Amino acid sequence: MSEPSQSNGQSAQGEYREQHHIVSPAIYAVILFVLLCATALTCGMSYIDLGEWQIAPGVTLFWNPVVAIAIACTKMSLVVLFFMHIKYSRRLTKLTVVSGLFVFLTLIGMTLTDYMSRAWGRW
Amino acid sequence: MDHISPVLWQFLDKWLEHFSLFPPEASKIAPQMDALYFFMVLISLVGLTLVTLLIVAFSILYNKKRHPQAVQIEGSTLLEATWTIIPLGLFLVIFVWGALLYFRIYTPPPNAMNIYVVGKQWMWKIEHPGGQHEINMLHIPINEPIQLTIISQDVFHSFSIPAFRVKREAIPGRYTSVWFEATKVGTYHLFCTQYCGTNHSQMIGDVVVMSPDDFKQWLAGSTSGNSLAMDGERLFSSLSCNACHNSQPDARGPNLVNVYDSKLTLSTGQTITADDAYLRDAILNPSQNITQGYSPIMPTYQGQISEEGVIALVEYIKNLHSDYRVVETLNTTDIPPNNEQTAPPPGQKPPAQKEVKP
Amino acid sequence: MSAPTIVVLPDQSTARIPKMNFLSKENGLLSWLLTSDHKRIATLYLISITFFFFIGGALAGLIRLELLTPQSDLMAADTYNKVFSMHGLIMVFLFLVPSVPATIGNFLVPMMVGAKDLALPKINLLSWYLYIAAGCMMLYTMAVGGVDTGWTFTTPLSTHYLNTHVISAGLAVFVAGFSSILTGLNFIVTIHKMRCPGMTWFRLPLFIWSNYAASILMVLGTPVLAITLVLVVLERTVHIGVFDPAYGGDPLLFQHLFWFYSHPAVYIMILPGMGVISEVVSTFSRKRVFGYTAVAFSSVAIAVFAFFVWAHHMFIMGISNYAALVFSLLTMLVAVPSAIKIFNWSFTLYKGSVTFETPMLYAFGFMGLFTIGGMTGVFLGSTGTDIHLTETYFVVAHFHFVMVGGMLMAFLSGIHFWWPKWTGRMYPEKLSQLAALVTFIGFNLTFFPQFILGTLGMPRRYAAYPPEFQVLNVFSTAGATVLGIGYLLPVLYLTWSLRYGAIAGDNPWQATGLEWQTQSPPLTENFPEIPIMDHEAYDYEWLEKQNLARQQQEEVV
Amino acid sequence: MSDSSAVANGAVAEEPHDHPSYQRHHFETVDQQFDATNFAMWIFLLTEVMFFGGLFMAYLIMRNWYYRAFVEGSHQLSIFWGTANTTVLIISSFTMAMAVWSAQTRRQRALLTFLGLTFVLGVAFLGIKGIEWHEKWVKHHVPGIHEYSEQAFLNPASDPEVYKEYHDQPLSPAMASKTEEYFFLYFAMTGMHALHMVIGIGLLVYIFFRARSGAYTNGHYTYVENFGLYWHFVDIIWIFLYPLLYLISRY
Repeated sequence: MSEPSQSNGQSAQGEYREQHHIVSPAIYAVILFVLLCATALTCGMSYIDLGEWQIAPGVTLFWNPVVAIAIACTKMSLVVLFFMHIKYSRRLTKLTVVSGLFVFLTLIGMTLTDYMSRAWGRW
Repeated sequence: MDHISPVLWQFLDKWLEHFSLFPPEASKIAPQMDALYFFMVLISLVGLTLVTLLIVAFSILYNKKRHPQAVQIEGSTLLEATWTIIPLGLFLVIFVWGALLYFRIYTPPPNAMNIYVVGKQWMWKIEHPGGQHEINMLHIPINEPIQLTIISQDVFHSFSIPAFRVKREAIPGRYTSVWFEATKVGTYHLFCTQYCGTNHSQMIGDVVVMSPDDFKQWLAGSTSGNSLAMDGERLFSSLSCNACHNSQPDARGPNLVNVYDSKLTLSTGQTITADDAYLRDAILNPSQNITQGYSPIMPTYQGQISEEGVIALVEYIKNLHSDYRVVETLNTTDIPPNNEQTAPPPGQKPPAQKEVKP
Repeated sequence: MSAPTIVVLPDQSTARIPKMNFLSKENGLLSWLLTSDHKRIATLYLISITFFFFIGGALAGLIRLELLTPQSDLMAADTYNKVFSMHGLIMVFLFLVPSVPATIGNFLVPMMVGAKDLALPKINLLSWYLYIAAGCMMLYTMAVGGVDTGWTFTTPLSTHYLNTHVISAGLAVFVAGFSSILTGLNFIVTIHKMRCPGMTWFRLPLFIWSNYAASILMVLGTPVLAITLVLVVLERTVHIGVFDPAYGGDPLLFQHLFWFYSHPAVYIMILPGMGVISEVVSTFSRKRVFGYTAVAFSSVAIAVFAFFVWAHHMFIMGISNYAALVFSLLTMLVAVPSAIKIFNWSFTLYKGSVTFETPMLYAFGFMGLFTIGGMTGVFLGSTGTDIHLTETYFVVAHFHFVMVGGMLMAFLSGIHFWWPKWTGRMYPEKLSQLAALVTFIGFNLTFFPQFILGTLGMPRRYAAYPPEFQVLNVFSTAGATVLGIGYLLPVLYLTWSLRYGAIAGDNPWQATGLEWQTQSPPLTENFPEIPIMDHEAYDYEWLEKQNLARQQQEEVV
Repeated sequence: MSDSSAVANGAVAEEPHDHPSYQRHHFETVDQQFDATNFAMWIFLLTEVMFFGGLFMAYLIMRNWYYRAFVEGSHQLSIFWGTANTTVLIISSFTMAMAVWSAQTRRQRALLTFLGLTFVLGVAFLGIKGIEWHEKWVKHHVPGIHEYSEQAFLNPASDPEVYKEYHDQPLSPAMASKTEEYFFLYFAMTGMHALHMVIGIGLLVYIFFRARSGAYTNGHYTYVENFGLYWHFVDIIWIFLYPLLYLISRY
């Protein structure tokens, strides 16, 4: 998480400039439009049965939730990148966001190692 | 000795009487466990002496009087590498060794004799297959692998026999199992080690290891007349399970003969081995465990059967090797099936196909 | 001035505490309660955590007294349960977690990075008020009858089977959690954004590195505990939830979520202590810490690995054996950085010029006890032996070696080390050395027998136990009394020194940290003007040049 | 995090000349102040992510165990109101972004308008949530506090307007009782989200009045920017809650 290159908090004034990057309302409007479309899309998708995929006996993957989550993630990244100016902000801030997601996935993933392998040897 | 204060004397007396530094090794696994234990003790001692030596030696050699001017040293990659890699290596050895032990303790051998343990606040209830019930006591024969199938009916408990070096959590709503093979006749402590409420420290008992003959005698002496399976059979008919599970070709429920340890295909397409855990689950939450080809009409028995009851049923189903018993039960019972729950919804003709392959 | 004895106190006849300092700036209770000065907030924290430490300590005393005899005769079983639960809750959430970061860390982080204050001073004050609120709720819980869940809130016991005050205790921990989140947040921001010119990451003192690592854990781990406790409280109030199997929940889910915080919490408690040890060992061997980068990165490594090992608290709890393998392996990995640190500290003495002031003695104590604590951790991290040792007194002994033997030793070491900076006065050296010795002896006498007890299989949290365990328990209790004296002494003589202690001067230890280059007690804005870091950390040659320069000036004058 | 950048405090008196009124005394430059507080906000959002993380974890496990219950439970939610709410919140996110933009470009009227719009949309969101919750209350689908009814799941036909849409099979009693788990999580998650909305709206009002006095159009828009981050984060949480709670197999 620590970035030696970011090292000197105060002396490197130059680094702050891009912080003040101003995103034009046009971009905001476009993003808004895309987000609304995505909402409509994900809502519509849920009415269609996208079927499932038998990975292994007993382990099936349903496509609907996958698609729904995928769309949600896209929307999230749009909001984060543009509304929250991550696209224009410093590497440290980007890193912060990434590390947050990483730990979140750790929580989910490592817990699932238990839940998913509990039934092993039982089928 | 009268000039020693009686209190001190009592204390010394206690000291001499029961003062032990290490628990008895009374099971097959115990020596293996202790081997690893002492290996780690050794490593710790080496590590500790090393650190102490370094500190003491350096403090003597380089204290201010001897060595007034410090020499600035950046560090040494070589040394860093040494004390990164050597501990890592040792820890990995410990990891592998421990893992082997772990799997040995938690995978019971197929020929093990199964005893059920139910933990409740604040007692252990032991159910022998022969129908012997014990509380806070566990009688077992020597030199025979014993598997404990453990469950709790309220909170977390933990079934611990230090002399055997085994311990397993009793989880509410799930079977866990552990096994051991006693090697020394005697009486050993049985503890609940997971904090479970007010009388946690009263939830202790004895494990009595007996020679095979004594054990036979004990079994004969303390049997309640009918075996666990027979209790199960009684329950089976009184709950009129046999109204559907009657192994008739047009039965509404799957045939239970030889169902134990067989591979079942569930309506979800998942195949699963019908072990104790599955059977218990199928009785308490039928809707999640529907055998393929049957409709979800079985009512839940959650809260209607005690854990002991479920154990008896499971034991009954386990020992169900021919239709004979079921048919018998069918004839002996005169309780009508409570149809408003078990009757299939109109328009659904349950297929008669059987899922069980022995 | 080459190689003086380290403690160079100014001529006591002329020396004065500087008129203008953060203590004397303003007076009156309000000026303290509304302060945004990190040093004053640190002082507030110091007072409050000491208060809670002695409450927790008193409870510990009761526990040891009860265990003097096999029967539960001093108090009834449920009283005993409440006592050890409150002891755990208070010590963990109201003492250990805020101990070094919120007091010493709060006092030092801005000075060490060369800033006037933490990045968010008001948030810092808020975190203290949250802590006090949590403390009051905890005291309330205790007053109205206590809670007997143990500090682990195990479900379904806590949600369904107990009728004690689980809710207020849970909320207290919730609030305390947020206070530590805010502290951690403040540190991270300060360390990233408030460093003075020239203070690059690799010029930071190791105390900063370890507090940074701990802060990461606080910020990312604590919220999970918070939401878990919210779910517990909900489940307890509305009688439906995700943890109680009776409702179709999964008690292991609670274990996962709880330990996802509570294992990293162990590192939250120990990492800042390690930072203190790095500073102390370096100072009193007049030598740069051996392998600076290794120590720095080992802190970060611990912080990162800490998130991957929590399920080693659940090996026998019926998690999947395969998951147990994964977590056990990662546990072995997280043990390595601690080993690295220990060896680096011992080698810092090599070719140093070592003196044995009180902080150094505590540091030695830390190194020895933490080695034992760490190694016994490996006993419990290895799946096989964990089966036999977990949930027994072995665990109790293990984490007391890490927490009390490690963290508390480090805390006392740090308090003594920075006391002159904090108050401008010295503590009585001989007495404090005695105290350090008493603490060390008392500690070992108290907790070492518990390793044997655990191996014998004596379960933890037992109000009554089989008689053959008595002898060792008597030893343990005897040790506890000694330990108690060892902790009482510092409070007495430190308070005494506030008034009668010798004037310390700016830099009695001849240490190199930025905090020692300003007056003591420091100004409210720490430095007359923002310093410029033109040398590496622990650069004793630089310090001697400084001293020479100052001497020449004085000669000129 | 926000207040640190809020009001100027007395300490500026040290050197009044080269320091703008809103710079806190312990910062060297305004840029540093902006950067620090902005970074602090991000760290805070990190903790928020983990805070909701626990809930998502619980949701994941329960949904996998009791899939049918979750399906039929979600059929009880009104897809119309759900989608409406998503739209409302996304638009409010847009207006918030515009508010930040107007603060950056020192347009006070625009700033006030957009803050006002955001406020209205936020309140609208809570209003709609209220409607939905009330509906659950009437149907006795609030677990725990208001005696819970499994009727709609044991016998879906008893709930015609949902039934004619989805023709749900009746759940077995065992599974029907698990719908309570679904609604527990539904209320826990939406409740926690709504709580964040309420806090957000509170701050919004504060900002609005400070903005009226021109506090954010003098080049110092940090507070608005940081509040924006918070608002967008709340929006993102909802972006995930929507598919997870409402859109479980509508077909």
